[in-house]
Amino acid sequence: MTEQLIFEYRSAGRKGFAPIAAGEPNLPADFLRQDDPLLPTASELDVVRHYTRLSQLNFSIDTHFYPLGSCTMKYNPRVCNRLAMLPQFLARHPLAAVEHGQGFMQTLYELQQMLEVATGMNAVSLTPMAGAQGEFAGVAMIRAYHDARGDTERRQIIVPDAAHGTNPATATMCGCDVVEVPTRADGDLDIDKLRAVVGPQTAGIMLTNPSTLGVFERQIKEIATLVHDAGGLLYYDGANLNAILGKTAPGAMGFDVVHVNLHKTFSTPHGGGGPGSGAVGVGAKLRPFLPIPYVMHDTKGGYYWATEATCPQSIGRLSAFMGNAGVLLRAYVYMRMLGSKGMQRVSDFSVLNANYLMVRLQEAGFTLAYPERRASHEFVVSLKQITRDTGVTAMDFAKALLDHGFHAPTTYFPLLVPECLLIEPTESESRQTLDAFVHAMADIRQQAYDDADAVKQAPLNMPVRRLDDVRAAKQPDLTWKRD
Amino acid sequence: MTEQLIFEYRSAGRKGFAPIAAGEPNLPADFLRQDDPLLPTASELDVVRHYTRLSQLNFSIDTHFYPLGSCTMKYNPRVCNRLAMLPQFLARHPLAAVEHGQGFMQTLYELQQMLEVATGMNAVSLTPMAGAQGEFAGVAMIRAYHDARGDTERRQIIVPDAAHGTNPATATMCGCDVVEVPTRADGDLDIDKLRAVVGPQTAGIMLTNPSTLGVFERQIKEIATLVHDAGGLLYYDGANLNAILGKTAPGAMGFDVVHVNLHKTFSTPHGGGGPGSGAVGVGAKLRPFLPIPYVMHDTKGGYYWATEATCPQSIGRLSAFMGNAGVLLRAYVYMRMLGSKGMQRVSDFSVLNANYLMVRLQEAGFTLAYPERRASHEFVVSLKQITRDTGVTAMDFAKALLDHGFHAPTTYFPLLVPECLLIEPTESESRQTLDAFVHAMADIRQQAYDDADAVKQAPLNMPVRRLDDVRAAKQPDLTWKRD
Amino acid sequence: MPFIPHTDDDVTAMLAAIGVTSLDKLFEEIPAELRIAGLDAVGPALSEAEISRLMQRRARADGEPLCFIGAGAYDHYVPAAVWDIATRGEFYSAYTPYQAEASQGTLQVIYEFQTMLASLTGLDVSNASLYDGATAFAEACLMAVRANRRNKSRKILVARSLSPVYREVAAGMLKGQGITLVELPLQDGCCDLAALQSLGGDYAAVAVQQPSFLGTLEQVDHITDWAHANNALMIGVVNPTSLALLKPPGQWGSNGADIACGEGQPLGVPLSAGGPYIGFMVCAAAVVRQMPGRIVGRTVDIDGKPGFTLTLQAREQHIRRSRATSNICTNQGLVATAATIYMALMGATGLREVARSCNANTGSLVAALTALPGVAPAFGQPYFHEAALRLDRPVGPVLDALSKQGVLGGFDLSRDYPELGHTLLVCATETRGTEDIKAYASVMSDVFGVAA
Amino acid sequence: MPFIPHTDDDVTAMLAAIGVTSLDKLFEEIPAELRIAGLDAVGPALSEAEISRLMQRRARADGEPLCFIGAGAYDHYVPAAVWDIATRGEFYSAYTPYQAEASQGTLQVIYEFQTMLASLTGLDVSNASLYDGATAFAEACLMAVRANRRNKSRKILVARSLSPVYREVAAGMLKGQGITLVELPLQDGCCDLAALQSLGGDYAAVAVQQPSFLGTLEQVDHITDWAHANNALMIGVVNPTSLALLKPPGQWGSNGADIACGEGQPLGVPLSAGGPYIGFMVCAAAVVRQMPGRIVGRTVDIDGKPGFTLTLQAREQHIRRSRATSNICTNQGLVATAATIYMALMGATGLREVARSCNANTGSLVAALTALPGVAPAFGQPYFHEAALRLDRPVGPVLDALSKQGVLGGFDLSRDYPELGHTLLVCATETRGTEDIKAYASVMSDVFGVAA
Ligand SMILES: Cc1ncc(COP(=O)(O)O)c(C=O)c1O
Ligand SMILES: Cc1ncc(COP(=O)(O)O)c(C=O)c1O
Repeated sequence: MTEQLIFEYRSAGRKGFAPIAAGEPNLPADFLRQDDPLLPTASELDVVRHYTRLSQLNFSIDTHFYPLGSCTMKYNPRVCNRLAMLPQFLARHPLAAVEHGQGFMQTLYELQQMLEVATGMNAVSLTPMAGAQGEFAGVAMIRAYHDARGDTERRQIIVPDAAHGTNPATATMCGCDVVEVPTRADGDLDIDKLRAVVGPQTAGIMLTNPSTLGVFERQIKEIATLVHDAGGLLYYDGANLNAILGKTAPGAMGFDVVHVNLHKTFSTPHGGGGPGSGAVGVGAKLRPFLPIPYVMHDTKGGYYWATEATCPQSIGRLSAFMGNAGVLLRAYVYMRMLGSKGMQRVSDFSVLNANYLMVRLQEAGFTLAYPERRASHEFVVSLKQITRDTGVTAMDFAKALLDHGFHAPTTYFPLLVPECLLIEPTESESRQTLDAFVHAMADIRQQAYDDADAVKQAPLNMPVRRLDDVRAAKQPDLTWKRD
Repeated sequence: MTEQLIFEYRSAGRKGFAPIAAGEPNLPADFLRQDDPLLPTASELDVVRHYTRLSQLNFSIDTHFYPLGSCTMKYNPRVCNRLAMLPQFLARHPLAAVEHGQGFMQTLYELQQMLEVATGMNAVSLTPMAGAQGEFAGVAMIRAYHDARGDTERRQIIVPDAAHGTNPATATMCGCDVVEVPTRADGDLDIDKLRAVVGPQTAGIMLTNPSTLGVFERQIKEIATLVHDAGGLLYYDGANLNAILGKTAPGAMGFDVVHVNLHKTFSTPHGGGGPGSGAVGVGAKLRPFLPIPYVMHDTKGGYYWATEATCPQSIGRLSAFMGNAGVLLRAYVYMRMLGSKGMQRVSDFSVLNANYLMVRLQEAGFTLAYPERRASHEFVVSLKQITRDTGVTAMDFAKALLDHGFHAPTTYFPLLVPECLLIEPTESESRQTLDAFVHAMADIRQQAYDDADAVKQAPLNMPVRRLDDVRAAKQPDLTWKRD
Repeated sequence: MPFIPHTDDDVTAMLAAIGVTSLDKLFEEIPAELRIAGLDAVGPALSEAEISRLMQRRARADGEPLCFIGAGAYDHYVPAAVWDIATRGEFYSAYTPYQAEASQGTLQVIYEFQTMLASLTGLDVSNASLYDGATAFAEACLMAVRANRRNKSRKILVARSLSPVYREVAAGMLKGQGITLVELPLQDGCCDLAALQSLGGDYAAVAVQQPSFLGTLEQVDHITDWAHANNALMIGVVNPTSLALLKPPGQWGSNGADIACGEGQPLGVPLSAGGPYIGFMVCAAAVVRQMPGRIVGRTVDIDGKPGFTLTLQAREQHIRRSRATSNICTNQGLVATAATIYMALMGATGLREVARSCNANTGSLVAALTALPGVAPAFGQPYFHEAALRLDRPVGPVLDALSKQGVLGGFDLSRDYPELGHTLLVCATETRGTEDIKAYASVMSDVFGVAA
Repeated sequence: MPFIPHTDDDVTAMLAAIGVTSLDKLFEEIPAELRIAGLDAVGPALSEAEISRLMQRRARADGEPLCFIGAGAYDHYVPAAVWDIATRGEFYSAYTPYQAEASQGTLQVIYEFQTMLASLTGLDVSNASLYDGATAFAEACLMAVRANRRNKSRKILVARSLSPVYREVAAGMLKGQGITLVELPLQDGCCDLAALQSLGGDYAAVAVQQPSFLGTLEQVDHITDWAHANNALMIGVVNPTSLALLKPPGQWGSNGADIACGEGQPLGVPLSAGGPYIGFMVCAAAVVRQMPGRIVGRTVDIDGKPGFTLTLQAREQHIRRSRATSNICTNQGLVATAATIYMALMGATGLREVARSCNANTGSLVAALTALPGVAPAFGQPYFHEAALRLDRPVGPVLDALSKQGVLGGFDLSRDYPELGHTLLVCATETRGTEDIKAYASVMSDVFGVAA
């Protein structure tokens, strides 16, 4: 099953849609375009059919178990979409007068408050449009804090070797240098190595806890003291918040700033790559630097925007308007439906599912990267031994899982575990689904030992088989051209 | 690709949805149920995933060309659904005060008017919930008309042998006897045979024009005169209105009553079997008998319902409320978007597509049932010769087409053409799609002659292969049982 | 050209292939005297943006009053997932599943629907849907007459507490075939059992609604046993939500009802001004060959793999024509899909919670309204989620006054049941909680001119 | 338990399999002193019905005023098909297409998106999206500094007529890396070409917005040639709707701009209070290795069948980490899907019609408003679909008064461009026709205290 390109439905002059009849424009000729852009010439039916068919070529949460580690692929409730798309919300211009937006702004205000509670922080700004932009905001605030105190030489950001790529990339974007610290064999940070690199040049450290290795960093208090004593600040990458909601909080662990991936923990959809939201929360120290706009409230004036005028030390704006407002509405609906108890159950059951799946896979003969540790909401399996025995790699497992009707876990991340799978089931999957997944993994493992070549042939049942990535990069074909 | 039953996602006590917290009921114990009904115990994610997957097992207009004759499978514009599902329309109670429904009722009123224009009738009632119920209303009105004139012995309804099954079935439901009249080799009615059966016992005749054979009944004026002269009335089955919109109209042809399948001509969705709408229109004679409720209007009172009080001779109500209101809204939106010109284009292009496809298939070696005739919006191909030569039947062709990515045309209807396919492309399909269909048909034909057995194996690429219908009827398995 | 993809080049090429010179030539078989001048009265086309604006304006103009009307249509909460999935193109734009291999999605949904309905009603076989509750009742009467082998009567005994409009629709649909409805009278809002005892056995079937149109609970065990003792089939008209709590028709009396039918709207279908709703019908295995409508069965394919297909089609019009069990063809398929998804989400537990809330809220509503002087319960009977109240003044003007204040106060029973006097039927589903009930009571006390 | 399927039996069995006695035991590695008491401040859970009611109430409270604000977000009509399809579960709930074989739908959509954007802008390579127009502009500046091999300057020359908020966002994002924006001044609402002539060549890039933030059309050919003559790259910030009519960046000057970027919101994305929108970036082939964000390429599978995959990933953070071209990871994928469907529906013809209507309506709006005494065009320049008007009084109070009457009258330029005096930026898209423009003019004349 594949589908031709929309450009191939071509028939000169056909169009899919009749806009409101055009008036006569008034534009000087020398500004005008001479050629026609290469847009499709397809009917509305063609377009609907084409994109409906294309959609069917995807795996998604709504069709498949999707245990992609670090991505928290939980169920995205349909009602969140429904309510975020209420016509009045969709019709609201971002620069509309605040008296025409009190309902919308109250919602954002309450979302800020709920996130303050969940992270243990003092104040929240919802404006970052994804985790990476939240990180940018965080590190920019850290820099602004040091600069505001005249402490202008702090340019180093420390990250563990297990860190997500956005952490070091963010540090660079903020003009900082990255210092990597290794992880110990037990999955915790090598604190001696950390001690060695912390100093007056330290702007801060970026951590996620539980880490990307699926374990809780037990020395976090010590790390916090170490970094704080050296004058640095602690940044919390909130991608893994699902594991600790209501159990502990970045604030309790000593972090100064945190971003939350609403598109992970708070169930806004991934949309095949976004949009997300990377709301940032800060402790008292960083509060003046919070990015604008965010929502303030007073009993007289109602809800209004924090701006350059009200927040002169702010790091400023991160987007033209208010970030991914529609994503925020979805997260709000989800959080209100959970309530305080439901939020705690998220961590209870995501961790239950991860530990159950980990134990079952171990029973099925898989090697855990950190067998002595509890899983957080995710865990790492290493296939090194299987690869050594059979040649079947983590990539081969991933492809074979597709044929079994499961999306693959995250592969080859974190970088420090060879042939690894980072597996995150999330709380919204049932035991039955987890059992079926174990079954599939065990089958593939068996097949690897029985007939490794067969596994390497996978996938066989997908719309395409393995793609030639080298050719894709060497002979880039990035746009379709009229022939 | 198949999917387990929703009951198999079972886990006692699991539920998919948390309703508003229940209050304490107050019901005497002896009215209460003791057992639990066998409803699923699945989570919301399970349910979403299950039915999303099931949906993918279907062919549909939105995914496939669907040239099902007599069914007018044209594109169902998404905007019609969107606007019919505006929250206020959905929230309206059918018995709500009319002052809270003027917008809704104006819409129905205008729809009645547009259908009057399209059918050439005097008055329209939108209340029938499908074509067959429109037929029931029509024949019931014919009976009421004769009865009201004291002409109580007319109990025969004449139908052509090519008629759709609902026509004779309706006559029976109305307590009439069915008299069948044969079709001539040229596709028109055998008018001599008709003459022989018309008489004082004739209540009326049910016709569709163009007929289910895909040709326009040229003697319609003569037939009308014949039946009218005998004191009978003419019923128009509007399933094929797509072919004549704006060219001619039942009113112009002499019909006294007509139903319109809004789910065919006016593009409301079929929904895998309904809901539809079989709005009925009548000429002056039958106007007093029109089923209630329909919408009336006066400048003082606005829009209001016609009821038993305003229409004492009405055949009465056909449903608890106002028929399939939501379907009516969809048809209204569609018709307003077409406008008068667009409606005429519907017949222009549906007939163009049918004639083009007919000619192309003939060129590809297929035998037309009525080669001397123009196609209307559909046409009949007979595979008799191919079946004789190769054993490959119309059923085999149908299944083979599925493997080629096309829904099959209607097979074995009308009953009088052996091994027939009734093919209706509709105006919303492009020439490219028609050409691709011809290509597939030609391929299958070739394969029938080359390797008939291979065709008889089809389908191979569907979720299931040919199903055992005999077993289904002999050992009925109509509900799942807990094992 | 909305929804027509043809370019000028396409038209030229296609006409050439056909061998005609113009589109109009394709209509040459239509005699000239039948041709009409066009459809100018339909008016000009609107763009999608324009029609959207128009419809939004009309919808908004109608407002969203607070509704306490039931009377056959109930305002339950519909989870967002239900119609999001039901309106996926693959369900929405498919035809009746004639090509089973290309319609397994729709077919399996219907099989699941049948299973759920059979289980809810405690009976054996459900069909794939009928138009609505009223026509389902009419079809049940027709079916009973066909199916009753021991009693060739063409009369059906019907409770006066059964929906008046259902009785009206059925009367109209039965009339042509000479079948008549005989009324079983009312006693304190329920069937008069004494009157029943005095009747003879000349009925093809007995039909009772549970809960009744007046909201009351009928003595269905007693009536069912009476029917069977008198060679009549028993037809139960039931509300599916109530079946999560109430004894199902299959368990009525010693042998259960023979046919259950009703309106499926409460199962995830919005009020939507009256439709599309969904009639359902379920029956005992013994009478299935007289069942109208489509039925899906599970079978196997030639490889032995399970699959689904339309079955027992010899009952239907496209096969049996004038001898079919009904003329029904298109039914309410998409609504059945939505109802199936709704029931799957709810499960027995969720549906029971909804039913309990409805009952509790209606209790609170009755308490709040009867606290006003001039409002009293009309009957001394238990009720499910609808109750009749007797007012000290005519109902019509009260409802008008309430409506002006944005409250739809209930259904006026005085036209259909003049013997009950000024009686108002009210309903509070699970979506009408304390806040709404207070609001109603407060507006009502305004209208009655008393302090709340 | 919303969205958690576990029954008590499941929990018991799963804990037993793990070998612990309670859920809490699973958290034993979290040091006790870090444990928090819960999240009580979040409050109790609401059912789906309750949250629906709450959100509907809030949405309704905000009303739907008649909007003539543009200033970076434009109210175009979005065909119903766009989001109906984009929100299908298979698009909506998929992740970034890391497993290409199981993500061909999303990947092909992006490839089509890239093709459409490249063609609209007249450039070679588009990425899969950036966050929004403002960050796309910032990334374009960063990219230009990296890509300019002939000029190692860390300054970008930016038109003052380029969106003030884009400049503010970019300044914030460039600051850490020591890159600064230098302002090219304004002359009658456009770039001051005389001032440009007097500048030296010390810029990594020149950035101009077309149409400008003030609605005017810039002399982009001239500026592009100047940039290239001065060893600077040329960045065009463009509105995609306008590109159906206006000369695309790839054709500016003798050699075309090097990078085009902007806000894709006009392509089928509702105003939605500011987001999610979609930043786009397109560049000449020469500089693609410095492009930030994801890129999809077409390749073949091991059977030679064409397919799509993420490519050139060595630019990205998950591979290159601290040396990546950007930190962006999650982008605006679903919005790109919607924009692709929108463009597919519109085609070049449809998009051109939209653009023509916008221009014509804005012309009518300007005519209607400047007919009032005290309102005059601010500049003597051609404009696309936005125009600056000079008022005889402060803009703020005028906008407040209009808003009270349900009209959002435009964007007040006086904060960002104090030198322009009382200047108001107005916009009428294709959705603001004659009727709406009349309504605005009439309310405006009220506010101005003159007869309409
Ligand atoms: C651990 C971690 N940090 C940061 C990010 C970046 O978040 P985003 O993709 O929203 O920019 C991710 C997302 O993949 C992540 O898993
Ligand atoms: C010719 C004809 N008449 C009548 C009908 C019956 O219409 P409905 O299915 O809406 O009851 C059909 C539908 O299949 C038909 O094709």
